[in-house]
Amino acid sequence: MSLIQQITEMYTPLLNVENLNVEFRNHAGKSIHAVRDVSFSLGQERLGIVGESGSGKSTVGRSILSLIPTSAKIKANKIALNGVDLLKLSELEMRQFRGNKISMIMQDPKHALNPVMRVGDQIAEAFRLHNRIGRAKAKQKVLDILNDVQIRDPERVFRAYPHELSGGMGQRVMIAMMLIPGPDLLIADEPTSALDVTVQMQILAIIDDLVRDKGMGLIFISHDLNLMASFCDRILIMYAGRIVEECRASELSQAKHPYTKGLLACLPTVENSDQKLTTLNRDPAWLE
Amino acid sequence: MSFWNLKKKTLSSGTVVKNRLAVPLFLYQALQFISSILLTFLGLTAVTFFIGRVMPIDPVVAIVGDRASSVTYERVKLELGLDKPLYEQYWKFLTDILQGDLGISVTTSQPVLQDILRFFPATWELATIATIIGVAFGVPMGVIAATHQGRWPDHLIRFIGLIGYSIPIFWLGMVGLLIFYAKLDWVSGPGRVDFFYDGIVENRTGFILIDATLAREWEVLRNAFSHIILPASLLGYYSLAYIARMTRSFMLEQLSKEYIITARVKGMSERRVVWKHALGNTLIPLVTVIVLSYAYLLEGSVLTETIFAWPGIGLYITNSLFNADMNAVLGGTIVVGCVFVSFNLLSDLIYILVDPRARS
Amino acid sequence: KTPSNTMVMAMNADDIISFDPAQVFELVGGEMIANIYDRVTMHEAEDLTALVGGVAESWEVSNNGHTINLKIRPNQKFHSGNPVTAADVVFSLTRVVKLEQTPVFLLNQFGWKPDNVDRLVTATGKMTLKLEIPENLAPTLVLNVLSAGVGSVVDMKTAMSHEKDGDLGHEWLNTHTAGSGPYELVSWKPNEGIIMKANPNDRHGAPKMERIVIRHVPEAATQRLLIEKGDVDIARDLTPDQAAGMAGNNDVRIQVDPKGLLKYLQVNMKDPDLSKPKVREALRYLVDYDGMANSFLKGGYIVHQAFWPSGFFAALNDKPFSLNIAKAKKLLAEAGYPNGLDVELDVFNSSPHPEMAQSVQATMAKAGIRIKILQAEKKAVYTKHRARQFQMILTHWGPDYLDPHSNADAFASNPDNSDEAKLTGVIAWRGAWEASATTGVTADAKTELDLGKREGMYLALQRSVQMDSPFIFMFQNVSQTAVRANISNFVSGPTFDTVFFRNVTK
Amino acid sequence: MKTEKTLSGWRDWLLAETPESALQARLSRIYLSWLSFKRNPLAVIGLLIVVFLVLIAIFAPWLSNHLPTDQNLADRLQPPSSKYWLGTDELGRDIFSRVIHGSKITLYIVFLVAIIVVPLGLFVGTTAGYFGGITDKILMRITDVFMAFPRLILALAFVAVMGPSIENAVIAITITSWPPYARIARAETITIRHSEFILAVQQQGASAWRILLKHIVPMCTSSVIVRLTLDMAGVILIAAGLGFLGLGAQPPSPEWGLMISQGRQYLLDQWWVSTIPGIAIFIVSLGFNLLGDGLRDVLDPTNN
Amino acid sequence: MAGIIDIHNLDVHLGRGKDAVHAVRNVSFSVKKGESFGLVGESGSGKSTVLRAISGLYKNFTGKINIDGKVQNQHKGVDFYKNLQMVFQDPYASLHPRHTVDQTLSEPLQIHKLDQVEKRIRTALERVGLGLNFRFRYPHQLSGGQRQRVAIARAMILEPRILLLDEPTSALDVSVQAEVLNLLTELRIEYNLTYILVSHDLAVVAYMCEQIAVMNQGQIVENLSKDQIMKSNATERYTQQLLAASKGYDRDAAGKLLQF
Ligand SMILES: Nc1ncnc2c1ncn2[C@@H]1O[C@H](COP(=O)(O)OP(=O)(O)OP(=O)(O)O)[C@@H](O)[C@H]1O
Ligand SMILES: Nc1ncnc2c1ncn2[C@@H]1O[C@H](COP(=O)(O)OP(=O)(O)OP(=O)(O)O)[C@@H](O)[C@H]1O
Ligand SMILES: [Mg+2]
Ligand SMILES: [Mg+2]
Repeated sequence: MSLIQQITEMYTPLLNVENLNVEFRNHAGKSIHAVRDVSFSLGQERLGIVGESGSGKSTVGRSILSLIPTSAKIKANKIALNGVDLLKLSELEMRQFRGNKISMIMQDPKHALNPVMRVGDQIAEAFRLHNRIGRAKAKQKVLDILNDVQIRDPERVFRAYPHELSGGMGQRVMIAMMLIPGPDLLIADEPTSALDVTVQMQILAIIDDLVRDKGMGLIFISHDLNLMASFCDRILIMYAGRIVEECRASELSQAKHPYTKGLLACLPTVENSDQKLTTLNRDPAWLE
Repeated sequence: MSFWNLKKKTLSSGTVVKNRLAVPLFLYQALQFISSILLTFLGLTAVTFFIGRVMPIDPVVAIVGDRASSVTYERVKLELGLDKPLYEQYWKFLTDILQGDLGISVTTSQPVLQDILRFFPATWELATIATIIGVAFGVPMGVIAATHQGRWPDHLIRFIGLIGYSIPIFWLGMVGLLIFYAKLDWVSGPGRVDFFYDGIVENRTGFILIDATLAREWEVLRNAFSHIILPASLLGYYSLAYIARMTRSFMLEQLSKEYIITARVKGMSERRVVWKHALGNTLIPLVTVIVLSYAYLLEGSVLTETIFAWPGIGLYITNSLFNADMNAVLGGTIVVGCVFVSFNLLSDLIYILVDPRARS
Repeated sequence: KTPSNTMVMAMNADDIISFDPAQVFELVGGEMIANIYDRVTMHEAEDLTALVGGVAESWEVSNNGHTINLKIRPNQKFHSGNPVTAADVVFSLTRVVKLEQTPVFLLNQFGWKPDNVDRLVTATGKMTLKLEIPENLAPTLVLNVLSAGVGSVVDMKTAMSHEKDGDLGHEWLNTHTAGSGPYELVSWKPNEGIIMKANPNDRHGAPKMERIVIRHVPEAATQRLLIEKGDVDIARDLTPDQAAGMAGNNDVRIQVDPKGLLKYLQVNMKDPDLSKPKVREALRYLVDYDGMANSFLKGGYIVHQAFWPSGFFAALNDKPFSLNIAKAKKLLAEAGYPNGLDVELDVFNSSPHPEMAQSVQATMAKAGIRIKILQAEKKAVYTKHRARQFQMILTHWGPDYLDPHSNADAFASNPDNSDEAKLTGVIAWRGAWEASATTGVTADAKTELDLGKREGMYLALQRSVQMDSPFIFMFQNVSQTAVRANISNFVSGPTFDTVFFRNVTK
Repeated sequence: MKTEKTLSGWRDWLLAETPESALQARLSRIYLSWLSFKRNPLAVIGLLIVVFLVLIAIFAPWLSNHLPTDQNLADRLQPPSSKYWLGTDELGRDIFSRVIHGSKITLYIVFLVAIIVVPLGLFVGTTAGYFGGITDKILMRITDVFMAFPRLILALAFVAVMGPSIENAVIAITITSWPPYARIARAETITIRHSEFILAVQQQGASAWRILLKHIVPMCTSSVIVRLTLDMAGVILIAAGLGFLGLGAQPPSPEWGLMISQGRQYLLDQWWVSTIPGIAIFIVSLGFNLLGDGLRDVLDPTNN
Repeated sequence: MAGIIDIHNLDVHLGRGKDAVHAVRNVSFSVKKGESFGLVGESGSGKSTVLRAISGLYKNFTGKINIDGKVQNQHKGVDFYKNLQMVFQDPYASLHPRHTVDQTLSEPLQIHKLDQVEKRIRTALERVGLGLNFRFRYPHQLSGGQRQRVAIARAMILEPRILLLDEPTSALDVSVQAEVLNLLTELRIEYNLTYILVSHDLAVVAYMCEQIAVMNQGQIVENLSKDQIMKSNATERYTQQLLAASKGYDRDAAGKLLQF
């Protein structure tokens, strides 16, 4: 903790979230407190958010972009990017931030790309929304970025429709689209969970390199503990809308919170195959 | 919705086995189309023939009238070939039609083909304007309703649509005439064109609006337009109601998709998200809806045609049916049926054009 | 709003199937050819009661009535410019007989058949011809028949120039005309309308209206809108209530003309219950004649209870029946139906028939006769009627020509009541009524040469049918034509043969 | 189960997380649907209209102050008054009473259409969709023929053949309106026939017909029923249209469509004769439409 | 080979015409009674297709499928299914959304006309660790883990001897996955069941199975024992890469990945 505090005091952090709360209303009219009192800050680093399904990971990510349904209530002391409080922006101003300053990579490229638009146009659109630039120039820019995400045949992919791409290719396109305006902060919401392990590795490598080269901040959302530990710098562990623990990635195996420990113990491996897996005993106290 | 299910599942990976019969896809589709037309055609004519046989109207009486003596009766019966067994009559009909001969209508004393070439364009013209109205208003209304789901514009638009769904058209037609024609004098009355404009323009397409434009007879065009606008608006209102409702529900579906969020993440304005991305995808299923509702209008609406004294195909077929004029009924049915089938094909073709997924 | 040289008329014109006088027997079609073709003899617009020469200038009837010599009016021209000659008349009459279309029965009763007609109808000179009538017929009857559509004179040269497969020009004449009357067909678009143009050489002088436009408007309410708006000059099919509704409109006038059309109920004598005389008598007391005539039929129909319409030669105007439920009940009880009976009533589905049927249904119900109404298209009802497959039917009949025999032949005579006889043109036969008491009298009456005696015979026939027959005559039609105020001299006679456009002025 | 329950007790019972019996489970499901249905005001209005229609139909004899067929030619075409609340028609019958009694016929039409169209459409559609192949081809071609046939002609011909009556008119309507239902059912079947819960029953050795009847048909019914309620307005209107042509209900039946069509010639002078039944049709079809829209939101499987 | 399941030269073609796919090529393996056999491979490699061919869902296969010594032909009788059951990947899709747990469980009993319905349902529910109060719930009232338990109960209620498991836990959170895997292990021991388990998660397969086959593009690339995996002792490059990739992110390794 102390180390992180030091860092935040030294620089203005890239992103600062204080006391974020999000409430949804479900079909039966009950309210769901999806995110409770979440605070964290982020520099130019790879921050991981883990937790089981429904713990509020995605909601945190979307709240930063203000892309929560209007029916939901969002409250926070502050969501500041480079010192600008996003909560105070009008919708029009917020649009200048989306894509341009903050981007988000979605989980499933199959559904997250517009099926009837050419891939190249979709990427170019992301750029042209924020920059006045001619078609030809935009195209060149797109081809460049496609190259950056290691697509071997950018011309062909430029003309392709999303359904003509494999999952891995689709995810690269998604990344290209999100990176092309050159955002300061990239949120990746389970960008690889729909992909095979080997493809996953390649995609992560691309994101990794880009973050390093361009000096972006990255929020990486996933439920895969192993992956997090090996990929991120720092990890937030969420349970039922709260951050229950925060630690350096390398120190995950020494996590202290019983929930984190429980999750780690649940994982089947070839080594523990003669034993029964330990299961999670949820303690109501975790919700405090 | 599509007749030939051109939507094929796209495969993510796996090896594609070479198609042994390397028939080009379009040829395959053309064959499918032709066989489908043929089968539908056979089905239609067979059913119609059956109807002709069981109709409680004696076709001979329908021609010779109430007072004919039995001599006349028998002679006409013989002339019509009604003494022959039904399959023979059917066979003759089929062979005749293959030579382009639909026979003579006994109620108009004219070749059925010629009748249809006159009545069908009248209906077609009406249906086209109605569909244009339906699409021009229905689609935007549906989009607005969807983007304002649960709020007053949504309720208002749905209510307007529901009214369109719920009022008998003959009643609305009469009231429409009463108000817009008799009282307000905004439109011309029943009929396609005032008679003194009749015959001024050469009949090239059967569509008065087009013929008048081709002939640069603006007076005729204006007059024809003022005749068609009221019945077309009424029919258009009905298709508007349907199109708006379907647009709304397709839009709602699309708006809940993830690529919409992607578009927003890019920082796109809400208007662009809705009208470009969401509507672009909505158009795909919507095309089928629009084309189908257009096809239904092309059947002709007897009620509208009666009220507006519109010489359309619906009235023609109905009149012929009630006069047991089976040549005319068969001809009309075939035309309407084939148009229907072709329109379905058309909707599939458009589908392929607008949906890249259907193309590969 | 209509041009001053044109008369525009809205009517339901969907019954036209042909313009060939040898075939036309429909109301609207008949009316059209009456204005296109001059007939051999005619009732003229100026005096509807007098039978005068049309194409024929004069005639002589032999004493026995079997031979009629006709002289053709000189200097008449067909629309084509061809002169009208005796040969054209011979051609026209023999053509009708040979083509054997519906109206042929009118000429058949003269004894003319395809194999003998060439012999019986002959030109005796360029402008004279001779008709031989093998049957015994009153000459007035013969001359009256020649004023019907079958008496139309067709331009032989024009017709034969379009002959196909020996059809005597029938196919061409279905959609074209070749007459010598005041108007000439310009175009006929089924379901849309008809346009006619004036014949400047008409023997009455050129008609005032250069064009006649008939617009097919099936819906009566639409017709009313059109005439009120001035988009048509005449509307023909208004209901009585609609006509009454226009009373306050000074631009439109309702022209009232008596017509020969009768509305009647008929029971099928094959029905064991309805054929009982007491039951049939009871039925006659179960129709609210005056109630209907004074309400929804008001102005459109008058009560008439005999088979020959009033206003004509030998009409019987007695009205012995009125609604009398007590009496009907008593009669029914006597007949053995104290609890009434169930009856199906076939009726056209067009106004005012459903209303009439419902009224009849309501009054009959009061005596326990439970009517089930079966509405259908006209042609379907005709089919049932001709096939003798009905229990009770509400339908109509108008004379084919202005001689009482026209109706007596249909209602009072049934030479052979067997199914095989197929006398489908005879109404009595359709209802399986023997008509034993009247068939003979009918045959005698048509040959009676003495007018006074003839009248007596027809009156007696009518009385007999009125009291005991399967028919319940209820109403006679009075046409209500809505006419724009600036239109005058639209003459609408009792039959479709006597509707004249040629005098109309604006 | 307790024998006595307060209102809130019932509510809790219905909302129980753990139902104790199949009945409770089913009721609870219905209740939950009702709760979400209830939140759509338009849908509730629709339901109220339909319920109102049913009530009127049941209590028609007590609600009306005249007999629907009683003629009084002296009082014909009277405007609305205290004696005749909604005026009289061309035969002097009380329009109010006729409209009230006509509700029975409308309900009857609705009922008849429902019990014919739904099973027919479901049968053809699910069979075609589930078996696929040649069965599908044949059934769909038949459907196409009926779809491509001019609908009114088919209906007219049927009524003309069978004789005009309300039953035949309704059957005629159903003959022309089942194909879309078959298509809906087929489309739905195709999307679920390879779903895992169907594979699971196949895995248990269930016969094709069992799968169709017990597993597939229930999945299609809701969309079919929704479509039915949405179509109801159309059905009532087509029935009215047949009445207009004299082929629907026969006089003196107070069927609304027939009333409009017979009254249309009085529209210019006595507007109420055809307008009042027109309004009745409008309200009822509005009711069905609103109900259908609401039901779609509740029953739509994608919503759960 | 005298396993309870013997597969010999299995080939499966799927789709028709232009979309024809040779989904499984020349696959052979054998599973002993009481053994747990694992199939791993990447998406689309044909794992599910193998299972479905065995279970009779795909009829047009070539090659031999031998179960319990009996050669399986294309058409299966009802008895076949009593012996062999399958659990599907997606617990959200494998339960009929409109049937209660009770209906779902009684369906197989009705099909096979078994008696003591009440008793069997109760035992089955207890056995998978669901209380009786779950009996009348609808799927939407259950969590993912609970649903998968219901699916397992449905398969077990016929007391089969072979259970085919197609990614039974890949839709579940790790904590829930642990519970389900524990349950499967228990059941196998208790009833001496034979498993074929399909998964793309090497860890799960390695944890559960004695024998593992690695599939790629419809073919079995390599057969491995648990030991070999433990020692990362694979001979094929493909398998090695798969093993490495499932250990977690490694920038260097990522750069050297090969395409297969
Ligand atoms: N639009 C919404 N309406 C209502 N409830 C919602 C909505 N979106 C999310 N929730 C609820 O908020 C909670 C948090 O959801 P969120 O999607 O953030 O979880 P997550 O951690 O991303 O889970 P997963 O790993 O499954 O993606 C869940 O209980 C979810 O049901
Ligand atoms: N019904 C089908 N028609 C045509 N091709 C199919 C069909 N089902 C599967 N395939 C194809 O067969 C191949 C093998 O599919 P299969 O489902 O067995 O893969 P899998 O290994 O189970 O993959 P996953 O891990 O994604 O479930 C794939 O290429 C797939 O696209
Ligand atoms: Mg998420
Ligand atoms: Mg699989």
